[in-house]
Amino acid sequence: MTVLRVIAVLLTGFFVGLTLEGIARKIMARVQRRYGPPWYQNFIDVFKALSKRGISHGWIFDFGILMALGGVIATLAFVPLGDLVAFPGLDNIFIIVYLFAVGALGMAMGMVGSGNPNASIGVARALTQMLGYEVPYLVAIAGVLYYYKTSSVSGLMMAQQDTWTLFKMPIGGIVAFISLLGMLGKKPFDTPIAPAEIASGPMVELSAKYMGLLMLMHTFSIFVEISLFVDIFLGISNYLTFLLKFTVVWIIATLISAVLPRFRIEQVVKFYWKVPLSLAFVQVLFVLLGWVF
Amino acid sequence: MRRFISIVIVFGLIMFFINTLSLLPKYGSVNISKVSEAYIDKNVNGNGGNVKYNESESLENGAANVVTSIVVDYRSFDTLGEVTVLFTAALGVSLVLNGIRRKKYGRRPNFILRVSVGILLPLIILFGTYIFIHGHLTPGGGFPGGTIIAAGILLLYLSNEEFDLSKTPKFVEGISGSLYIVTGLVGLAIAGVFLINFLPTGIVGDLFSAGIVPIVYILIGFKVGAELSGIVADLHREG
Amino acid sequence: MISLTNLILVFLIGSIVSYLLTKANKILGSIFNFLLISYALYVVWNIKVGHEEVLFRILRDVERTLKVTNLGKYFAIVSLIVISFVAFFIIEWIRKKDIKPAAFNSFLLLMVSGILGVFFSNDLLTLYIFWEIAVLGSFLIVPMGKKESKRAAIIYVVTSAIGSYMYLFATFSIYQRYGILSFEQVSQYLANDSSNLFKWFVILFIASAGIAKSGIFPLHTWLRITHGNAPDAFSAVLSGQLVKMGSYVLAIALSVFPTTQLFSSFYHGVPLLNYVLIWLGNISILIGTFMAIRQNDMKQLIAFSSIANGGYILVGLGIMNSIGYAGGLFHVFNHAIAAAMIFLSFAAVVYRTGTTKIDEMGGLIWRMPWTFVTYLVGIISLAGIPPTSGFISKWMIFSSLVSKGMFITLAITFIGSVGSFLYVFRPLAGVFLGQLKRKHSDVKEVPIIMLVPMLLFVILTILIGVYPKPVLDSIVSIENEVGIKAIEHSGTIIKTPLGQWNTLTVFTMFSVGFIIAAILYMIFPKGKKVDLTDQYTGGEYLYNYDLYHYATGFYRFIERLYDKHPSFEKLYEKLVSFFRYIGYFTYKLVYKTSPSGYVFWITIVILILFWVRW
Amino acid sequence: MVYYIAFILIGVGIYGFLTQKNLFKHLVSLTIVDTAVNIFIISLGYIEGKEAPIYSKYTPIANFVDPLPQALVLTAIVIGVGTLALGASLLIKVYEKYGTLDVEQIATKEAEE
Amino acid sequence: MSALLIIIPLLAGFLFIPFKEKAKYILPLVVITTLIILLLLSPDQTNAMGGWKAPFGIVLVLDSASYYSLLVVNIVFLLISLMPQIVEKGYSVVLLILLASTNGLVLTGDIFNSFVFLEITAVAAYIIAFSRKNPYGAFKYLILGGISGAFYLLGAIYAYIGTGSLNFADISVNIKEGFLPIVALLIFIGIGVESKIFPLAGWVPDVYDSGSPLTPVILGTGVTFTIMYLFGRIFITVFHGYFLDVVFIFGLLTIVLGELAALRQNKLIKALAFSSIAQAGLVLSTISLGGYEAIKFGYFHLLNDISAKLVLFIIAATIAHNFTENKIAGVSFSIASFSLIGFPLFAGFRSKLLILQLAFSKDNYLLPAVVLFATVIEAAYILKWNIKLWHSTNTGEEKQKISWNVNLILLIVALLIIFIGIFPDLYLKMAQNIADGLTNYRAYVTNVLGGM
Repeated sequence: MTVLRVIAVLLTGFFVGLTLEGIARKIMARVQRRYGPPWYQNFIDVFKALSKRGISHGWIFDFGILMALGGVIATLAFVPLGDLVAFPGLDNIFIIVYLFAVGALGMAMGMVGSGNPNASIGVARALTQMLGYEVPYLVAIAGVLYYYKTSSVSGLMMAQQDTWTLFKMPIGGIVAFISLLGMLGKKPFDTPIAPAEIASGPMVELSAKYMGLLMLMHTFSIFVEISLFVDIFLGISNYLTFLLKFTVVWIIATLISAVLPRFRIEQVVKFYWKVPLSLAFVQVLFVLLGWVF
Repeated sequence: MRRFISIVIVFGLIMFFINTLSLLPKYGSVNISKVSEAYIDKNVNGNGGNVKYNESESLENGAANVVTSIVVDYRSFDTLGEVTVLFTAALGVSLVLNGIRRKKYGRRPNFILRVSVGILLPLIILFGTYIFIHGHLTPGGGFPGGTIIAAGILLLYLSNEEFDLSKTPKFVEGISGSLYIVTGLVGLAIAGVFLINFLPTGIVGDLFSAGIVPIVYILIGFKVGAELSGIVADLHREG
Repeated sequence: MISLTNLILVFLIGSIVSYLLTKANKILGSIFNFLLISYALYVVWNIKVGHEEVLFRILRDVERTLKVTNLGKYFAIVSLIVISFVAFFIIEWIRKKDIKPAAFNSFLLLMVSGILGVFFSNDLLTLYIFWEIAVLGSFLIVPMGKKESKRAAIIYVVTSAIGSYMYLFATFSIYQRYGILSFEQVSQYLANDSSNLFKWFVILFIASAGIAKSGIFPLHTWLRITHGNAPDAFSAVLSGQLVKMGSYVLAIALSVFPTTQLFSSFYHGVPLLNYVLIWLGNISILIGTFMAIRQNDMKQLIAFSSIANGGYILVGLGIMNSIGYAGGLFHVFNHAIAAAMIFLSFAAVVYRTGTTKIDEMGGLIWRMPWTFVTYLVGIISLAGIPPTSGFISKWMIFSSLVSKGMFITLAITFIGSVGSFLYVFRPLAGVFLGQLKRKHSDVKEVPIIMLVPMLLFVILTILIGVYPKPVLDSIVSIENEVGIKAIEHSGTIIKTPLGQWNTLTVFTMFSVGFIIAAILYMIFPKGKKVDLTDQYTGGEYLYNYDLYHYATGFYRFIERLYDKHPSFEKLYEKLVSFFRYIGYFTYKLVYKTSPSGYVFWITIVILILFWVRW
Repeated sequence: MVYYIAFILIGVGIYGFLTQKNLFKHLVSLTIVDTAVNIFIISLGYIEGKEAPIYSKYTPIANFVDPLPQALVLTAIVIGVGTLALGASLLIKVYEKYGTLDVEQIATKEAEE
Repeated sequence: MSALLIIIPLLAGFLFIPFKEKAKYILPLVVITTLIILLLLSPDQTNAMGGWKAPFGIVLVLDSASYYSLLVVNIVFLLISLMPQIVEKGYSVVLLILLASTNGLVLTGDIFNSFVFLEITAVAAYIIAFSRKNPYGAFKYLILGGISGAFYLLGAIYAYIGTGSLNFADISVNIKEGFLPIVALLIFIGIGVESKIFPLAGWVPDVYDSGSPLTPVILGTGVTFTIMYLFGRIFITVFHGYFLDVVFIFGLLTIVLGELAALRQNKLIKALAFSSIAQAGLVLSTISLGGYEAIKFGYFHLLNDISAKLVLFIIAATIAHNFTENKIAGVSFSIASFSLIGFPLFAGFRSKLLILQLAFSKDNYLLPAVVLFATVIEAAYILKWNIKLWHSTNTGEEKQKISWNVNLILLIVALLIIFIGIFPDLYLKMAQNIADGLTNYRAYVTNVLGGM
């Protein structure tokens, strides 16, 4: 039974993720007053990349990509999509956050293994950025955990009987959203992949199949991050309403990223540890004192 | 500034000592302690009593000069230590200044000195020996006698450039020192007590009285004379 | 099964025997070492808990006993596993160690005898005695490393002396106040002692020995120099095991004398004393993490990570609720194994390349793949990433902190754990990945004897990562012994009030994901194998590919944020020079002056005494 | 009365130590202190109107001053002489080695070593 | 009969003055004879010199305290005499005199006699201090010794005025009450210079650094023990522990400042000199805690310190650079330094532990804090030297090889230190007897004055 649920989760992740990415490109284009490619463009890119014959830099290069994709798939399996929960009771928030790190580490290792310094710089930036957005995110989530006294994501979702956690702890919601932007690697926080400075960072040596696999990994990771946000902050939702909330959050994120320029990497860390972290602490103080809406 | 501090400190020190005066008896009106009382009446072992010069006979000590009786008989262990200090000092001087040749000052001692030494030297030596022979009768004793002899030797050094004592003072010093200890050991052998006065003490006042006191003082006289002349000799050596 | 005292005696005599053996033949001596240590592991493994032995008598009415407690047994097994693996590693490593191999082996055994004594002593004084023997043993080995290790040894001994002498001070004040020294009696007397100040003083001073040894905040400066410069194989033992002695004393100070009963709760059931210690742990996590990111010498980098992890253990132990305490103890195991694994791989790297500077190396994965695998699994466990055991303890500490609601500590532990991704990645990228330097092109993999312990470590970490039952069982037994509500875990599922997770499902899910990715990888056309130097260089032509390796100043952009950080080493340096100046001042004033100076002092003494007396 | 003289002499000796720069002067002040102490000891033994402690024609019966301090002084003087002799020879060696007896110059020379 | 212990070395000294160099061979013989005599004597007897009973004549007291102190001092002299390499040309006679004077100091029961023997020891020490081109140090020591002698003499005279006689027992029984402070102060100054108390012992580093190994070894061990014994005899038996609180403060001062000064020395001998100052301070402050236990542990620590110093000084003076050639010396050096710091397997640990336990039982928290602080500093500089000597690479200068007999003695003492570390009751029994002798002054008085 769980196998079916896992497959369902993966498939949704694949199809919904790719389509939404296509839509995002459409929205981006509209903001820049151009038509933009059709919404199924991403499907074409993925299949085209996978069919080509690229180059590989040794066994660690391949192993890195496999580990990245494997990690993200595993993380995705644990994430509850609304009421569709692959492993009821075992989906602990810390597991998801730290399993996600396996994917990140695999990708980082593979890219640096390629030997190109641009990749190393990109990975260093990615890790620093992670240091930046991870801490406020986890503090905010810890506030929520402390309030609801459970750390399983589906439990958190179910606990939002009366109002959404977003309304119960608005500051926590804002902090989580800002770090969500950092996690997605969208425009204001896409220094690790900055195409202008370090030739698209870690992806510099990727070609064809590896590029395709990485695109897949990217979509799955986006899907994990946003679904986490939706589950925790946006109230109880069955499968369909979950997807609806998912697309709304996704659209807002793309809109924000379409207009903002790129941060420098020190600014990212400084920003994350100045504004969101203090906000998170304020929120946690409120939770401790019991001032929750 | 440094002088001012030292004056203050010295003043403080003197005040410290003056403060102790309150304890001491007034100058001149000291009452004799029980120990010195016994030394004067020579009745440490209880069979003393009034001592009269030239009359009392075979007392426990017999030396007319009470100070000598203390120095050589009652507290002779002190003097043994005393002699060792001088011995070590002389030894030290010879070790520190292990000179080989006689130091030449390059100027001839003037005529008067050279001639008068011939006359004076025997007198000085005679006077020195007199002092330490009569140690137990007249004031003075082994130490002053020895110093006088050494002064004679010094006079010799000053009077002519070539004069140099050979190793003889070392021998004299060694022998007299060990003889002194041997007398003590004889007392130990006979009476089981080190440095006891095993000879008869005779009549207070005449030459051959007071047991081993004169013998010891003569030996000390020789020893001190040899040592001090040894020191004088070392000071005159160089290289 | 020989008794503990004989075991300790065997090690003391063994150290002399191993000295002679190694003098005869290096390898023979090291093999003897390994056999003896593994025999000790065997003895300790199946020794019965509660087994008591009388050792010897120093103070009149307090006779010394050795008593096997769960806590001691757990720590002893962890340490002996680390040391026996390292001893096996040394068999090959000693061949290249030119200076004093015989002394190295003999002092190693001396240290192990000290360690055994520490973990099984039943009262404060025996623990101090064996503690000093262990310090002596390790002190004699440290200076055999690089040039800087001479100074490191001094700093090491002085810091641990400060800690252990405060400990001794507390021991004697207890002895003077109660007349007893063994742990149970002391905890009873402390429990019904009235004066709060005395309890604070005693526990803080006893904990100070632990703080000094496990490199917690005020006394952490020695770790960087000692681990960085000690002989490579020994720094694995030093950080893997000796630091754990410090955690052991901290565990005793916190749990054997149950601080929770001694003091009223200050914040959600955590007494003020624990709160202070937790904050010390926090500061050392911050210092360890941020300083590790800056380091360019890989061994010093991991030394700083030991400071951070020491802080973790203290935070874990300090919380004193079932999850937190279990997390702290589990982290002792993880960090011991991970640190030893990493240091062994560094020893292998240094064995081949001779340098520990990250920027002088690169691309060693192509020549030393197995060392790379060890290092990779090591950092995964150190950073606390799920499939390995490192994650379990971090997860426990996080959930206990959340349930206690201590959010600032929680934030700092997050910084520590995310920060650990950064600094463990730096050697990975700088040493193993990236361009292979020309001078290292002929580097070969380390001989098999060195690889065996490393790979055993790898298997052990993953095994415990997936199936943590044996470690969790011993932790449960410890918690029962210490009187804390034990955590419930069944098979591979760990339950906490906040939530639970199954290590097995995580692992299977990860491998399933990996298989899916592999299938996708297999279906599509294979990539053409390309040489390392065939890179996208944006059009410019490169002659010397050594320069094409990004390792120097890997995190320069973060380091720039806190360049002017307060350095405690400089502070302690100033302190030492201040003492030295007083010494110089007295020497100049009293001992070196002219005779008038001497007389001056005599008169001053007279005047003072005169003034005081009258 | 004589006590004051003895104490002032000790003071002079100590003052000599504290202020003088030349080492030989230190030796001299040492002798001053020794003699001052000896004077003090002798003065403690003196009793008004009593004779020197020797049985002789002129003082046949015991009407003497306290003999013990005099005996002790005899020893103390000889010790003073011993120390003085050794001090003088050491000074010769100091002069040979440093070429000067001034304390400052010796300190500078020693600092150079 | 106990006078023989002083007379025989003296006689040998006097006889061998003309041929000083030959004295080197008879030195061991003399020391052995004195040891044999000592072993033959029974511990509680008093011999009046010259047959004059106690308060009048000079009395040599041989009770359990002086018996065991003599044993220690003679054994130290025996060890030194078995090492002719370290004795300078012609210095054996000085050693003989020194042996006689140290035995005298231990035995004497008369305050003026102790002054005389103190002066003999001092003069012999000046000569030894001069041994190899160190005239300035020796001269400074002479000046300091001279002045302290003068003060000691003043103290003796005040005691004489106070009690009427010069005998220790007599003084301890009937000294007039006003005199005690002044006498104690003056004697404290007199002995303070010799027993290395902080402000008074300015001579120690320069004299110990005199270049020849003999000076630090004999002054650091034999003479120090005698002076400490004399200190105990006077301040405990005679003054019934009157002045000890002042001594306690000076002792603490000595420990702290001695250790700090040692921290900055760059010559091994000077560092060890300061360490011996600090250890002397520790012994003094332990003794001045007062009570039978305190004295017992104080002397126990003194015994440990002396055995460690014996080894350290010989090595520091002969081969002050690396140990690569002479391993045995290196090992014994390390063992001695570990015992000095107080690592568990060694003797020093036992004595430090007992001192700490004692201080705590007397509710004195200052001494343990100072002792532990001093041990931390001591660990710093002694281990620095330990490492520097073991791992120094400059094998440039002359490869001085220690001769076999010195090595043998070093090893024996080192093994003794370990043995004491494990079974301390050999030294403890000695310290116990010394403490017995010193503390029950009633037995001392009846023994000496014969129940006058």
